Amino acid sequence: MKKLINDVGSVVTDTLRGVAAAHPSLRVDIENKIIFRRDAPRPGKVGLVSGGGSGHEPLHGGYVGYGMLDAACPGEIFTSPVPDQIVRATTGVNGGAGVLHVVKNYTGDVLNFEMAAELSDDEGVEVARVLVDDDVAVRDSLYTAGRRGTGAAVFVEKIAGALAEAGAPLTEVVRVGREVNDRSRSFGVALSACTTPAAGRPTFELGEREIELGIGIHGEPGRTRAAHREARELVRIAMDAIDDDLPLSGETLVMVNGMGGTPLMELYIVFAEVAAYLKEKGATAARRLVGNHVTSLDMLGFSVTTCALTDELTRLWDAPVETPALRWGR
Amino acid sequence: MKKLINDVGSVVTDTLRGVAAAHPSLRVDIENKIIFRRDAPRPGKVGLVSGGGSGHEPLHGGYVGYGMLDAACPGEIFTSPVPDQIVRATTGVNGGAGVLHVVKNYTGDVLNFEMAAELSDDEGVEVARVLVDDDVAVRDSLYTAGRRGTGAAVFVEKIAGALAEAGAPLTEVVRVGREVNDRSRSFGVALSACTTPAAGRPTFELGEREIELGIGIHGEPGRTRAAHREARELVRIAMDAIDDDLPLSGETLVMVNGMGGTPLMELYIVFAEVAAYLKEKGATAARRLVGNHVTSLDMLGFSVTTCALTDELTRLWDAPVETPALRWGR
Amino acid sequence: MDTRFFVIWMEEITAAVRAGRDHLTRLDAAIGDADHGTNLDRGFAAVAEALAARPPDTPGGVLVLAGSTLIRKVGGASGPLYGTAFRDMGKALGDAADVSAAELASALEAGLAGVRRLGGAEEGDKTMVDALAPAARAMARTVDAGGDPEEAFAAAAAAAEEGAKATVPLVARKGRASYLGARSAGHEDPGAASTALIVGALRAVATRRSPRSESRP
Amino acid sequence: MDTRFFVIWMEEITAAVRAGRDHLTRLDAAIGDADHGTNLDRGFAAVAEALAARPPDTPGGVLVLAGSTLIRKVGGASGPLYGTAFRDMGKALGDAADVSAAELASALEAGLAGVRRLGGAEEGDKTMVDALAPAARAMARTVDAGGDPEEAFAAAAAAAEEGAKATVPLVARKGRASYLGARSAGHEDPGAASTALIVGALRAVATRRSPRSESRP
Ligand SMILES: Nc1ncnc2c1ncn2[C@@H]1O[C@H](COP(=O)(O)OP(=O)(O)O)[C@@H](O)[C@H]1O
Ligand SMILES: Nc1ncnc2c1ncn2[C@@H]1O[C@H](COP(=O)(O)OP(=O)(O)O)[C@@H](O)[C@H]1O
Ligand SMILES: [Mg+2]
Ligand SMILES: [Mg+2]
Ligand SMILES: [Mg+2]
Ligand SMILES: [Mg+2]
Repeated sequence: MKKLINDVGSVVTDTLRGVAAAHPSLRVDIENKIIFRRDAPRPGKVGLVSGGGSGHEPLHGGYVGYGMLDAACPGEIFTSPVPDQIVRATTGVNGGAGVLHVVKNYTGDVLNFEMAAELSDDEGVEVARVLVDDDVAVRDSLYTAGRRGTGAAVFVEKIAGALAEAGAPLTEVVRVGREVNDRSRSFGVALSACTTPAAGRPTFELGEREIELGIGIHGEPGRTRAAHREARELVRIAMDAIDDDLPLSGETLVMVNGMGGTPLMELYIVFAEVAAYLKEKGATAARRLVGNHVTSLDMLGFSVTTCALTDELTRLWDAPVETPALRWGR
Repeated sequence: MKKLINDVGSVVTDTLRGVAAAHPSLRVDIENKIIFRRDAPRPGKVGLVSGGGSGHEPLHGGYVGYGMLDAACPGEIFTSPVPDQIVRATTGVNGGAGVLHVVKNYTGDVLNFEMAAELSDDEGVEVARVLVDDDVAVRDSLYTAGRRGTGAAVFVEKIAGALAEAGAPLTEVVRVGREVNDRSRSFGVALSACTTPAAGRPTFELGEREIELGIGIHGEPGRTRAAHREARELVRIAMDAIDDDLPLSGETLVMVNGMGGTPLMELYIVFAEVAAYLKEKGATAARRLVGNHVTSLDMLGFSVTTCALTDELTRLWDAPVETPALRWGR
Repeated sequence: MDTRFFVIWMEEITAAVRAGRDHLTRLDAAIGDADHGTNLDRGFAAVAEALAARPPDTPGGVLVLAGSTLIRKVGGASGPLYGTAFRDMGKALGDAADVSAAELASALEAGLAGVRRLGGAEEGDKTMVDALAPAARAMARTVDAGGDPEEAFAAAAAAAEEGAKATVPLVARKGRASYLGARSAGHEDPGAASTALIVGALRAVATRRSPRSESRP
Repeated sequence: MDTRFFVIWMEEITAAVRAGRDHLTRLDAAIGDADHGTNLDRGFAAVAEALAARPPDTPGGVLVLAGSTLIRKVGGASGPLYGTAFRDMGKALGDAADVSAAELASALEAGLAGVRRLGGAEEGDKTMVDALAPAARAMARTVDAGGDPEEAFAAAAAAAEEGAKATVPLVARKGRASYLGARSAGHEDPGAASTALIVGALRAVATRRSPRSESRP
């Protein structure tokens, strides 16, 4: 394992030191591991807090700023943040209008955010939650942990963040966040596993021509192992899975996301095929993101996330945003 | 070799199809491999053209847009563009005020841009050139090809682009471009080689604990092979090399750049050390970029580029820019 | 069992988790996200620190402090789950200064109930419940049958180990491993394995009897 | 040598470059950027196409078209350099319909001069010049000594090969390999190696005499 780190034990803290040094628009509480908007809390504005394991950068810290999150709580690598941390972030961004937790659907994230919500409530902060569960590779069922939350987190944070920035009340922010999640689907493909600093070796081994289909964002293997093939066919597999679950049509917000180790060139090649697929289905890639947004450390691969737009969602997507990883209109 | 491509022969074209589909603000001439600003040529504005081998994405196509380049010419992977292509880009962005070629100092780039400049001149377009040669790992001498151009290309394109956008004449745009280059220095470190699609295997082999110091951006090995060590020490090696060549002081524009396969988390860890090093020297990271900007396909590693700012350069850096890879103020 | 016994139990767990860390992480790499060993190692190191800094004076106090510390330090799924388990066990013991095997057995059941309430897992879902439930049953059964604490702990430890091993063929229905569907079969559940370590540590304390904490680094 | 001879030379080069492509790319991987083989392969494939599409009617025309095509299609350092070499050779031959060995020898010198003017490399800088210069000298010497074309081409080819091999110990002072400093020693220069293929193809055409183009795919 060769990584640009100082020490396996200080990876998250050292990352936060870098984030603090790189982005004066953020206030980073390194000790408690919270990335705040510098101007938080904003009186009267609904606060948005998200968080999850580290190793998915720029998620979530890269989405803290004007028009998106008010704070992010990074846990250890692939480990949900702890309740204290979430409570501190929640009270720290509470401007009196309540706080929205954007939570990706993993047992750990759900339990820790739940505990934090109860504790925040004890401190008099109204907390609501949007649970993100967009990954169609996981069959949902009453008897399982349900679908994973992946790329749609970016969409929910951007769109709910825009509505909060516009001064909407918590109930409205929750409503739009859930709507985004309901209209979003994702599917991921890995060409390699990732290596956590603590484990020091890949979480699984793939042969020279093997890939994993339907992976999550924590280095867990996918639903099936398959033979590597050309980008066009990989995209077809991913898009068919999405389209089977929620037929693609109309104006679509599309993200082609790199898993951390994939060069941008390859993501553009994937995007070309995604756009062609949408066209075939009579849908259009009306809004687009291509790049590393929800990563898995150094994993090679990509995911596609789609969201069926409405006029309201498009308007909120287009609203100004100013964060380390998304920036437009300001 | 596992890559997200359709065919080794169509990598550049497929990438351009993706760029075209992803960025309606660009006009992509796929057949001739040119990425234009949609509104080019702008009458009375100095045109900026850059180019070089593909495999460095987002360089250069990702920097085409308001306040930066008017066109980019991607060659084959790691291969300079050809004169015809450059001529077509040059005449295509000529608004009557002349065209600046931003050329990284490689024999191939220099020769092809030189030929293109002569041919453009034949067609009545005034062409000037800024040669970027910021890499301190290469000892400059009358008898060699001189220093390589790497990260400073982004600085030159941004700052000269801002001045051109403001309506300055070609001589001024050239002057500021050269000034940026003169004040910029880079040093790169690789933890792995990259794999070109055509070669299908890494350009060099590194042991489990070996790294290359002083690498360029084409998968060429560096000046020396060394033992891997912690980020803090790697940064010290890179920064010492820069500081030896041009002592660091005052307000500094700093880029910590990923080589393509490096996760953002690690780049932040590197940035934390770079900022600490600058502080030690009494300099400040007054403006900052952290991310994949000038890559080498899937290479693991980083480079640092510094530029000693002046008030003028800071003002031009801060000026609005709207391109796929850099965006602020608009 | 007095307060000291419970402190030593925690120390024993801390040592066992430290020794088993990489093994647990490897189990988690196969069907999860390769952090279970580091998660628990971080958590129990913090428990040891907390106990040293603020030594509780009842068995229940030890367990509640351990549980709260796990919740505050571990994160992930196992943090709230184990944290709740220890807290609920501690709460079940109340203020008692000395605890009988029967009391400990019903505390263990309270801990199990907490895990089930929070995580919603049934036995057979391939989680820590698959080790904790048989351990609680075995302990209660042995105590009911008049066994001494040492026998009760040995039975519980054996049942936890067996329960953990029995997760191998199961298809996971809770936690990350459930994303793998049928591919989760063939691997031991990391949380069940760590439960076996935790219950095994109870047996170790009782068997050794002689407190070994002073000589541990 | 007539127009046909030069067309066959180009075909011979195209085939040699195709066969040697991966070898050239490997040489370039060691001290450059791993594209020399694909660059020339792309270039000479385009030359073959251009010659088929617009067959020139003089030897000079063949070489000028080859050179311009290389400039248009190759990119990199070798595109302009080889392109200029062939163009300058072609221009030196003027409109002649038939070319003597002596005329070809001085055309080769003109090509060399073009490369040196454009790239500024001296012999010993570890570039294509280290193969092209001795080849041009050997051809001129053999012709001056009254050798027939076959002997002259054989001498040139041998000199180019020797020159290419002789680049192995050199430290590069031009092109990408110069970035490696002392580490460039111990590897053959890819451009010198491709020059040996190009000059070797001249010998092959002359030796075989029988045109083989028809039977080539
Ligand atoms: N709903 C649940 N109920 C009980 N135990 C669970 C549940 N979900 C996960 N677990 C346990 O947690 C273990 C994983 O813990 P850990 O790796 O530390 O957390 P994470 O899965 O968040 O990375 C699993 O092996 C399983 O035993
Ligand atoms: N200045 C120069 N003069 C002569 N030949 C050169 C010069 N620079 C490079 N070369 C030749 O070009 C070859 C490399 O060509 P190629 O790999 O196609 O281009 P690039 O270096 O741009 O990738 C080198 O091996 C060398 O022989
Ligand atoms: Mg985890
Ligand atoms: Mg090249
Ligand atoms: Mg885990
Ligand atoms: Mg090359």
